[in-house]
Amino acid sequence: MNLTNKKWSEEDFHKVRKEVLDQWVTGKEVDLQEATDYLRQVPDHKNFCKKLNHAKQDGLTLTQPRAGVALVEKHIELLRYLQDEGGADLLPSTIDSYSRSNRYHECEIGIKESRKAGHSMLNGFPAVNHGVQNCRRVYESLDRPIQARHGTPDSRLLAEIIHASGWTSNEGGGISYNIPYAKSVSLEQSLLNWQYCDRLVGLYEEMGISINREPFGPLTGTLVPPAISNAVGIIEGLLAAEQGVKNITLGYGQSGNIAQDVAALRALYEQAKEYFRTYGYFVQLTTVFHQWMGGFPENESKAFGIISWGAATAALAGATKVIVKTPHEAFGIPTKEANAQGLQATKQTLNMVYGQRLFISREIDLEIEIIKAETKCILDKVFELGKGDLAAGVVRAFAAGVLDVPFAPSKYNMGNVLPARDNNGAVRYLDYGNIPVSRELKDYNNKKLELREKEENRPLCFQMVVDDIFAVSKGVLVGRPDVRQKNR
Amino acid sequence: MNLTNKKWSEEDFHKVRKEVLDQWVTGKEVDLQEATDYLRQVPDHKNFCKKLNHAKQDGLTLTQPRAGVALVEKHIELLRYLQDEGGADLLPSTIDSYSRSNRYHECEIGIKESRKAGHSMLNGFPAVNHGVQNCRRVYESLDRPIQARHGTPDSRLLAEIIHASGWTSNEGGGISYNIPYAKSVSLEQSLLNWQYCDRLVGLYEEMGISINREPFGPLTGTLVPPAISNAVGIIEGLLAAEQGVKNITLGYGQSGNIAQDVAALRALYEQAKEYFRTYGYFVQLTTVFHQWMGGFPENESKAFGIISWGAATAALAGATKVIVKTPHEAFGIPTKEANAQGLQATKQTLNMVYGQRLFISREIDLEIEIIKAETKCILDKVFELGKGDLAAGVVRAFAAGVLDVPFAPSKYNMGNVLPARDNNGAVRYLDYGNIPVSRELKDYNNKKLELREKEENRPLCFQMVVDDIFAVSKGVLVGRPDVRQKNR
Amino acid sequence: MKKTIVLGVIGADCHAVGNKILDFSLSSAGFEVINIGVMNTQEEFINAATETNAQAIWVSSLYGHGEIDCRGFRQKCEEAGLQDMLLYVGGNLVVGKQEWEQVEKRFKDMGFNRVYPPGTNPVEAIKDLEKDLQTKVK
Amino acid sequence: MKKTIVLGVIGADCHAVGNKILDFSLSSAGFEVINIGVMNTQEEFINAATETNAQAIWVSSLYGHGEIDCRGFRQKCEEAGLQDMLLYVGGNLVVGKQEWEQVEKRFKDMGFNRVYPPGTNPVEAIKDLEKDLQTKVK
Ligand code: B12
Ligand code: B12
Repeated sequence: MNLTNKKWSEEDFHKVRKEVLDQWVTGKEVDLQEATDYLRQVPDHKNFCKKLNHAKQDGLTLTQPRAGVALVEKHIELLRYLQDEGGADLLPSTIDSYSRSNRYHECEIGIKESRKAGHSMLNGFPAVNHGVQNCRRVYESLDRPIQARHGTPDSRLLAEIIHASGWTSNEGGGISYNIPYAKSVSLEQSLLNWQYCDRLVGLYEEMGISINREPFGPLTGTLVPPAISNAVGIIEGLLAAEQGVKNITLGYGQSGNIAQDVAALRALYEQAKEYFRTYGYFVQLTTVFHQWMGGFPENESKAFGIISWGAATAALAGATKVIVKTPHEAFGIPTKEANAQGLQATKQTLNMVYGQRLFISREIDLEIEIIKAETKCILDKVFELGKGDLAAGVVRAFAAGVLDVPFAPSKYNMGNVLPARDNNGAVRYLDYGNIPVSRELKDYNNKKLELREKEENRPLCFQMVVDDIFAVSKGVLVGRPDVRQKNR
Repeated sequence: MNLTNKKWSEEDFHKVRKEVLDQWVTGKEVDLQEATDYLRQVPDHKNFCKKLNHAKQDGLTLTQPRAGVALVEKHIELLRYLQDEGGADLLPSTIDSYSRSNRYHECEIGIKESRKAGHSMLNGFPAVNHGVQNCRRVYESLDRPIQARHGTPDSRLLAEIIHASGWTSNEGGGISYNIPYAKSVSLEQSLLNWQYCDRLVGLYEEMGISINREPFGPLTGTLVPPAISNAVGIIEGLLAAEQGVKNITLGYGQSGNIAQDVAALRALYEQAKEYFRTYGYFVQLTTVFHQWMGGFPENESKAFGIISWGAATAALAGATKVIVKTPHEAFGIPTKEANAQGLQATKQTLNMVYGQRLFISREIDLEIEIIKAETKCILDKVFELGKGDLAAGVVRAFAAGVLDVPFAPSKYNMGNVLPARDNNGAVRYLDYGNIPVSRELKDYNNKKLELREKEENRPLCFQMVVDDIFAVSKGVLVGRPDVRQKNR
Repeated sequence: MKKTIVLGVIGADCHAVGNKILDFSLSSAGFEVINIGVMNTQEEFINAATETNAQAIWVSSLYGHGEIDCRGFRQKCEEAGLQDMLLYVGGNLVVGKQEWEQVEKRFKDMGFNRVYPPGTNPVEAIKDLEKDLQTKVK
Repeated sequence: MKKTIVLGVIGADCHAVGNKILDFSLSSAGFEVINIGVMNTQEEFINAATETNAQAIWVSSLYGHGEIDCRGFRQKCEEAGLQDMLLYVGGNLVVGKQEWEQVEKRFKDMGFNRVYPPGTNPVEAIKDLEKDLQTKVK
């Protein structure tokens, strides 16, 4: 099949579908008509779209953890704990890494070894291996909407299985679940795969079933300048909408500078709305804010500080939901208790900040403007490269470094962009690579970085980037060379 | 002696001093000349004033815990832990409650019982009983400035002992360490006692020794409207300055509404500066922000949420220091580990927010204006009642309810003010009692409260106050009657 | 007839907020509350109870010295002729976060009928009180 | 002559940031770094080491499947004729927060010469490497 940004015909879809359902034995369990009937019975409070839209209306920020273990019973126990003790508003099922690479045989090994070891040997829940009946048990055992969260370039079978099981949201996208998560999967392939996932959701929508889709906002989670992730989010939103998706949540990962974070989330929402309008899509749009996605400190109290600062920022920015980290982040997959602790600290903070907004100030207005302008520069070029076709444009844009994600492992990513924090901790560009922003925007950026150069009395250099990568885990936001910070 | 706001003559001071040093046997250890020599050797990094002024210049917010146990060795161990593991920038010595009521005999029992029990039976460090030599051991064993924190209407002997021991700051004031802490000590008496403490600091200043004084900002810590605590802070600052105090830290306890909190701290600083200027005092002024002083939830993760939100607010408001709570707050005096945890979460948050300010917005400007206007109404009336004498004015103002602290135990406090949160969580007046603010200010206040009435669909009532008192410990900021919040 | 309860905070303890809440809760539940406020000696509680013919005494201690302050309270009551007085105590009774079972036991051993941990909902304690008063009448 | 180190992330693991940092640190310390990036099989590590005549292999595993992915690595090296190859492994090696001593032991039993916990400062590991390489020469 050829990659263009055009809604797939039902015929094309069903042709591909045959292959997809044959990828693993559990594919046989999926029957679209039966699944539609099953989904029709999902009550509102267990439907992702409904719950998000209510929250948006009420100005609430909902909480959602990450969680998944190898075995079904243990997974249900875990999610129930997060629901009851953690008070999670929305539930995830984080999928393990073998599934993400479609290595279902290795998942089988992981499942067996987990039974033997008495603890999970997989870093997530292998939903494909467990199949529809088991995923429905998960859905039925809980009282909140469930979403699959993963990082899978080819999640077509996964999407079939989870939606048929009453899970009303799927995270990911052809860019955001490839570039940060894979090494050698081509963008053509992952974009096609995700068109399939989106088309599946579109088909459900045509049958009156609301299913939410969420591009993965933070990308590599490490010093990604907002315009880059916003551009990717808007692109994935447009691609999904074309396939008939009606309910989209766009995301952003915390930078730590509150003005930039609030501005980025607002810019994302407003600009995405505009693009949907311009291209004639009707989409119910909500937002998700990810608590700090980079490296964490090992000290759990310090982790709580980061978690709560993220929660406060999410609430002040008016995000519809927040993805919650845990005090175990630096070590490994959290215990259910640690996971609940992250949720509790988050909820306390959200509830205290509820109803308060970070009042628009000149600084935030300016940041919004900058982010939107940068994003537009990138998107204009992507459309240009695709000669009007967004999907084709994306492939060429990555090849040309017009889209370029810092620190991404994919060989389809140019990797020329180097980010660094400015003197207030906002993420800027040390090197734009080929990101096509205007002279004016570059001047603004460079002026901001000069202030840091002066403050630190050292020239801009790669060591600064290294220092910034370690900064948060060492207890500060900006990676300064000076002693003062070490004393603190 | 007669209470007027006039600098005590040295003669008067020394007359009273004889009695003071006789209050307990350890008074004999104090020799002003010898103490001055001792204090002259305090290095800059262990001097409260110097450390605060540096932080102010650098835009840093310093951390300070509360901590104190019955026995000297254990107290040193505790503070050393908070210095080394907790990374506290400034150290306290929280004084026990018997000392606060000058019941030194009961302290002796507490000290003995603590030796027997193997853990502290006192809720603080009985500095007077331990005397100068022991307090110097505390000072010499540590590498940070030390301050006495207590709640003592008559802390004259305590002040003599701690300053002679190298402790370069004393918290308290004639109002703030009486009205919230005592039941039947007259204001005349506590104001005179604190003039003594201030005069002592003034004498040291005359001899070239810098000692910091800090009125206790949060008062009862429970829904105190900012103008009330700011008025008290400014008054105590002026009274201290008259006795020759040169280095003053004014404080404010977090309300939880960020616009109000940032505004209150800024209003306090700016307005105090103005009053000092008007009355001709030269004072080095710094500020302290107290993390939430009301009831805490028992869940420690939730406590971390509150602690971090307080830290973030302190940094955004630009406070010179922040007083840190702990995850054990709801239960009892924290272990040293829990105390260090509070410090670590706080420092991580401060460091991440460092350099960021909550950019002035219209809303914050308006709050600053409101708080200053209310404070001025109160202060004008206090001066008027005192016929120009501030000290006399204070006594009459409390008798008239012009100064009135919510929930205070003192019988010299009228207790007619009833605070309640507005719809965004800012603390307003459900009942002004006799607080003399203008019609306009009341209208503004009432409009804010009406929004809450409407939202909650219930009339303003005492139950609202009760709900607000419990709100934070139940996980929210505003005490709503509705179910929605319970579900969260 | 309304039952009378003496309410107050013991020792050098100035925590006044809980006291005001308990007063409000007990009054709303129909009790006659004699609130002696903060910073009271055992004698002040006992005098108030004697003078008002109270059915129960509610002692609060928040600040950590509860253990020292409350010793001998039961004996003092008996010496004052207040046999079988219902004695409740609550708050942050000891210094620090200690095992609740042990704390409860220590105060029960001192002769308190009921002992309440931090975060007690007044409504629950009032239910207990109503039950205990009924049993007492029988 | 520069010593050659093969560097990479094993299994289906995509964590690329630490890998880039280690590359930078090793290169700055004067090593020749053969960085095979993320998502490598044991064979890919071994091939790279054989081709470049490397003195050591640095394996990263962050995502939790390290235990499964690393089994048999030492044997595969020996089968490929890489006797006495220095094998280091580091990262978030197992699923969840587990006792470090036990984790270290499990990986040492698998034949890794050195095992590093999360948060390892590359500089420390490079010191170890220099020491181990010297011993090897002798
Ligand atoms: C950023 C990040 C991501 C990014 C990665 C982007 C990218 N492509 O690089 C994204 C968001 C994509 C991501 C995805 C996932 N992640 Co991730 N991620 C992180 C995070 C927050 C930081 C990692 C990082 O960059 N650190 C900074 C670098 C500089 O440090 P480092 O990687 O630790 O490496 C240093 C040291 O460890 C050491 N070191 C490393 N290897 C070696 C080897 C030797 C020989 C030596 C001497 C030293 C050494 O030196 C390095 C440089 O200083 C960590 C948690 C944390 N550390 O705070 C989780 C974490 C590693 N991720 C985790 C998981 C589970 C995942 C996912 C499976 C699922 C998920 N939860 O979303 C997927 C993985 C998918 C896959 N196929 O691999 C877990 C692993 C759990 C475990 N081991 O039990 C962690 C620990 C989070 C957690 N607590 O759950 N992640
Ligand atoms: C506000 C507060 C203050 C204010 C009090 C203002 C005032 N005059 O009222 C100020 C700042 C002045 C203050 C001072 C001190 N405080 Co204080 N304070 C608090 C705090 C934060 C909240 C208390 C409160 O108002 N809660 C809200 C009310 C509604 O709840 P409550 O008081 O717990 O009462 C309820 C229940 O406990 C129960 N209850 C109480 N008594 C009884 C009795 C019966 C029979 C029953 C059935 C139920 C019951 O019902 C009440 C109503 O719901 C608590 C910690 C916390 N709880 O989060 C610390 C706390 C009580 N304070 C403490 C201490 C140590 C002090 C000080 C000694 C020193 C200091 N650290 O600064 C001084 C005390 C000086 C003195 N002489 O007493 C400690 C006590 C430690 C311990 N027991 O180990 C606490 C627990 C904080 C801590 N973890 O260190 N404090």
